[in-house]
Amino acid sequence: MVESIESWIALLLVGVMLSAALVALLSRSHLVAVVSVSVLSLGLTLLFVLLKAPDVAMTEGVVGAGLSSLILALALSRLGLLRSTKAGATDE
Amino acid sequence: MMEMVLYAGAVGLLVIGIAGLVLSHHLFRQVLALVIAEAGANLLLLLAGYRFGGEAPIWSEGSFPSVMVDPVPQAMVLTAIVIGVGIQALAIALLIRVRQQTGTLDREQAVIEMREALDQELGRFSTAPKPRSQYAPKGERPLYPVVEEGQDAR
Amino acid sequence: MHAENLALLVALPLLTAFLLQPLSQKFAVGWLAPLTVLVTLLLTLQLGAGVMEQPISSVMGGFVVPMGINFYLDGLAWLFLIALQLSLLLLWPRGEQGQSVRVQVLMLLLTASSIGLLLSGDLFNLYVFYELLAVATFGLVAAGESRATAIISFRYLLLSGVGSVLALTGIALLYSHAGTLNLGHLAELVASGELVLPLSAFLLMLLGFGVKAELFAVNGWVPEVYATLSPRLSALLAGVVSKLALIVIVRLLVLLFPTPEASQVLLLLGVLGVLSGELAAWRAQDLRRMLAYSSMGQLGVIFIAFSLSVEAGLLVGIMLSLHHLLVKPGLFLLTEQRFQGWSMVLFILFALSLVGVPPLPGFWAKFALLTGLVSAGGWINSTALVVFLFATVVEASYLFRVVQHYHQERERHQERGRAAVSVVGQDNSGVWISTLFATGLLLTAWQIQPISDYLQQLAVQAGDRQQLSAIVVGVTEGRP
Amino acid sequence: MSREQRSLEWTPLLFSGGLAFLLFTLFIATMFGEPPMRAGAMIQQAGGVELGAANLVTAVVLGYRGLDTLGELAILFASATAVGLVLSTQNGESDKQASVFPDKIFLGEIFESASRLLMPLLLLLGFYIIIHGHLTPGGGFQGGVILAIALFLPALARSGEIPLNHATIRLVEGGAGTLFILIGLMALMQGESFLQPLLQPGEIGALFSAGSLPLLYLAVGLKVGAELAALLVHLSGESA
Repeated sequence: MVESIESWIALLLVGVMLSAALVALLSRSHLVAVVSVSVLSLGLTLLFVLLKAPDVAMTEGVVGAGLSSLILALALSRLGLLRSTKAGATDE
Repeated sequence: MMEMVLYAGAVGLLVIGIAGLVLSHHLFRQVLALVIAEAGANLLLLLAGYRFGGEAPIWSEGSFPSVMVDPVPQAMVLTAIVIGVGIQALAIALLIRVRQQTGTLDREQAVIEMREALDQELGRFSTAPKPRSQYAPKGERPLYPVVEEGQDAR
Repeated sequence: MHAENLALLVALPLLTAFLLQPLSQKFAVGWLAPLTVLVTLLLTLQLGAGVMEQPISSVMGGFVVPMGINFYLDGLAWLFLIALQLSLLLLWPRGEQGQSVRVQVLMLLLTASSIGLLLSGDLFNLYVFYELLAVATFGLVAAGESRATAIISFRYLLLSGVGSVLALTGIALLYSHAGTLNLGHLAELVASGELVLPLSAFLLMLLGFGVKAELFAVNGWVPEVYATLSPRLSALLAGVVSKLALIVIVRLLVLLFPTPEASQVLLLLGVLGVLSGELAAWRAQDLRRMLAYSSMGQLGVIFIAFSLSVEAGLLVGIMLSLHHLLVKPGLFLLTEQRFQGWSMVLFILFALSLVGVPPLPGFWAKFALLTGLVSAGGWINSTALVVFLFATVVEASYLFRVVQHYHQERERHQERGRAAVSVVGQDNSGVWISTLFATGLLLTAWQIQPISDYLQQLAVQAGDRQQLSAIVVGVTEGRP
Repeated sequence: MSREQRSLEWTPLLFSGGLAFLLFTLFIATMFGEPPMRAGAMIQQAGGVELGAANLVTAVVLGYRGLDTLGELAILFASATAVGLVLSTQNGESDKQASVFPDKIFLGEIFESASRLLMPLLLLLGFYIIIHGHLTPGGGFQGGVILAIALFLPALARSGEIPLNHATIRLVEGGAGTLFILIGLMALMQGESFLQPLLQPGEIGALFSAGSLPLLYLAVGLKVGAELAALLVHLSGESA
């Protein structure tokens, strides 16, 4: 039965990750996009734990959800994308 | 069922990432797409070493577990994740510079700027008929618009 | 010489790279980086003494092979190591760019990764070195003088990023079939029929590693990047670095995927590369982009050559690669300044060899490909043959259009009673280095027979899978 | 120019659908859950004894595949160098931009004092993770990232000085990388091979075990921390 519980958790995580990926690419706000990439990283972290890879999970958690999000947030501020939406980015 | 779900997730991330990279019109979204594709590839690599009923390859309570997952892909994914973040940071830095140089983060716009700059800098030799590129601007406009810093943020 | 010293070839440039920035705050260290390359060159010469008879393998950390990563030096790797390091020394950035410590650091990392690509015998390790090479190149592109450097470097990064994702996927697929990534070990398993690798893994890795080898479909970066890099760096990338990725692909093909299907894929992509590259070069508006496009075409020809059978293909491919390695840097260096007198002579010489006019080496390489394709037969090879001949005609047409153009320009200047073009204090070092490449070309033409014998030996060795697995894995018994 | 007018591009979408299907079937055909593990099984048998590392992933990362790790450090280094090159060419420009910018992340005083409290804790945590890398999950990379974030936090909060100046970062960057290579070269000098583990494996599970692996991980951690701190500083546009 453990097997199937794991499968269900995996299914849930995969669903969250795929939708986060879609949101990251389709949403109009850049901020939402960055947040969804972080959510994706978190999902991946949990999945790595499920797959018995604690080292990788830790790295993904620290690097993917932490550092990478920090870099992207800095990018948002440096690129002036916090306010403008995707559509309005180049309308001057 | 588990492998179906996992492979669907990994391949899904990979393909969403690559498709997003091709389809995005915004350079920042392209970076995000690359990050997503990398996540998918990392997951695929990790799945290559998973064993049913395996434990993490770590010494616990005086011995290694009798069935362990393969440590090699884990080490490789570790490496790949860190490589990925390095490349991501470089991509962001380049984007900051792109915005300084061309004043835009729109993909097509940036390509137009690039071609203009190149044509202007390299125009040394022109015997062949000049083709009109599909990206060529229509009508009169200055060759290289001077963009003030922070213009598009206002 | 101690085989374990192979590791030094990668470790020393890395060490210098790490030390360069802290040191540069105290001393002027402009000479340190080229010196390191000189040292590794000498080391290579020493290590390669007996390599034609017996290739050497050294495992990092002293582990047994499928567990650890090994370096493998055979004749092919040795020859390209020498070519790489000589070119690096000749083409090391000077002037304003060379002053920057960061550029020096990136060049050292480029050196280390290129050497690693030639030596490494482990797939994932190859991937790591390939990424290092890519990142160093992005930095060097971004350091260029053009106003468009950032966007060009960014686009290159994205394309290369897709490539590396695909390569990683290929590696994952391969690992889940094989459970090992050591090339020698894999070659042994494949040769004994114990393991059949899916062709798609080859395709994925081909597209991944093909980015740097200017393979068709992933070569969109070529014209932009070579147009913005300084002529020296364009010469380096087009001449040598593209060949390193090519050698990785060839090793994959020969060792892991010795199937006709894999060769046909390579042939197809090669043909498409030739067509698209040469036609784009014909339409190009400026010399640098023309050379870049034509480089894509010539790499396509080399891919066609490697797609022939292992025995014939390796030799022809190596010949064509070496020829391109001499000619393309020479041509790119000439774009540093306007053509006049001597540089015109050099350009014509390179162009003649590129087109394949008899006494020059280009002719022999192309002739070998021609006979190879004819004897291979079949409609696919015949198509490739037609494309190849057509490409040669196109090549000749655009190269001599350049000559004609500059000749006319010169006459126009002379009619107006001016000296052709003479900028005072112009840096002529590019022409001198180009002259060196031309000398190499002429020497090759002169000694064509011994050189092709040597290459023949080299190709046989590089195609010998049994020897490789015997040396790398250390298992010889039980196999004929 | 409005983006809405761009129609959906069907060809790439169809192509990606095909690619997804292809890759999915390819991977489904592999032996999921029962991998061949040709190299992995050998490492599982030998790893503990040969290297004395309780965490086999660490044994692979620093021992069997140590060269990959060195390459990875070099990539981070290359990336940091390239970022420096890209963003420093126009120093004046970027400074002006930073001040003009309306969107600068602004975090209040609470965050500032919190970061002051958090920093030493994070530093401690980072080093703890690094030196236990051969025993428990975690190690140089994870610890190094935490170090970088710890060092960067005050900068983020105060939008100002960073406890380490650029010269120090560079020194650590260079020094840690050099340490890694020198440890590798020491074995070579003794007539063994590059990156061969030194010292005795010791008793599995003890803090002082696994020979030179903890030292290597320390080098990795410092290097990763320094590179990432440099990256973050450059990206945030602070002229440190």
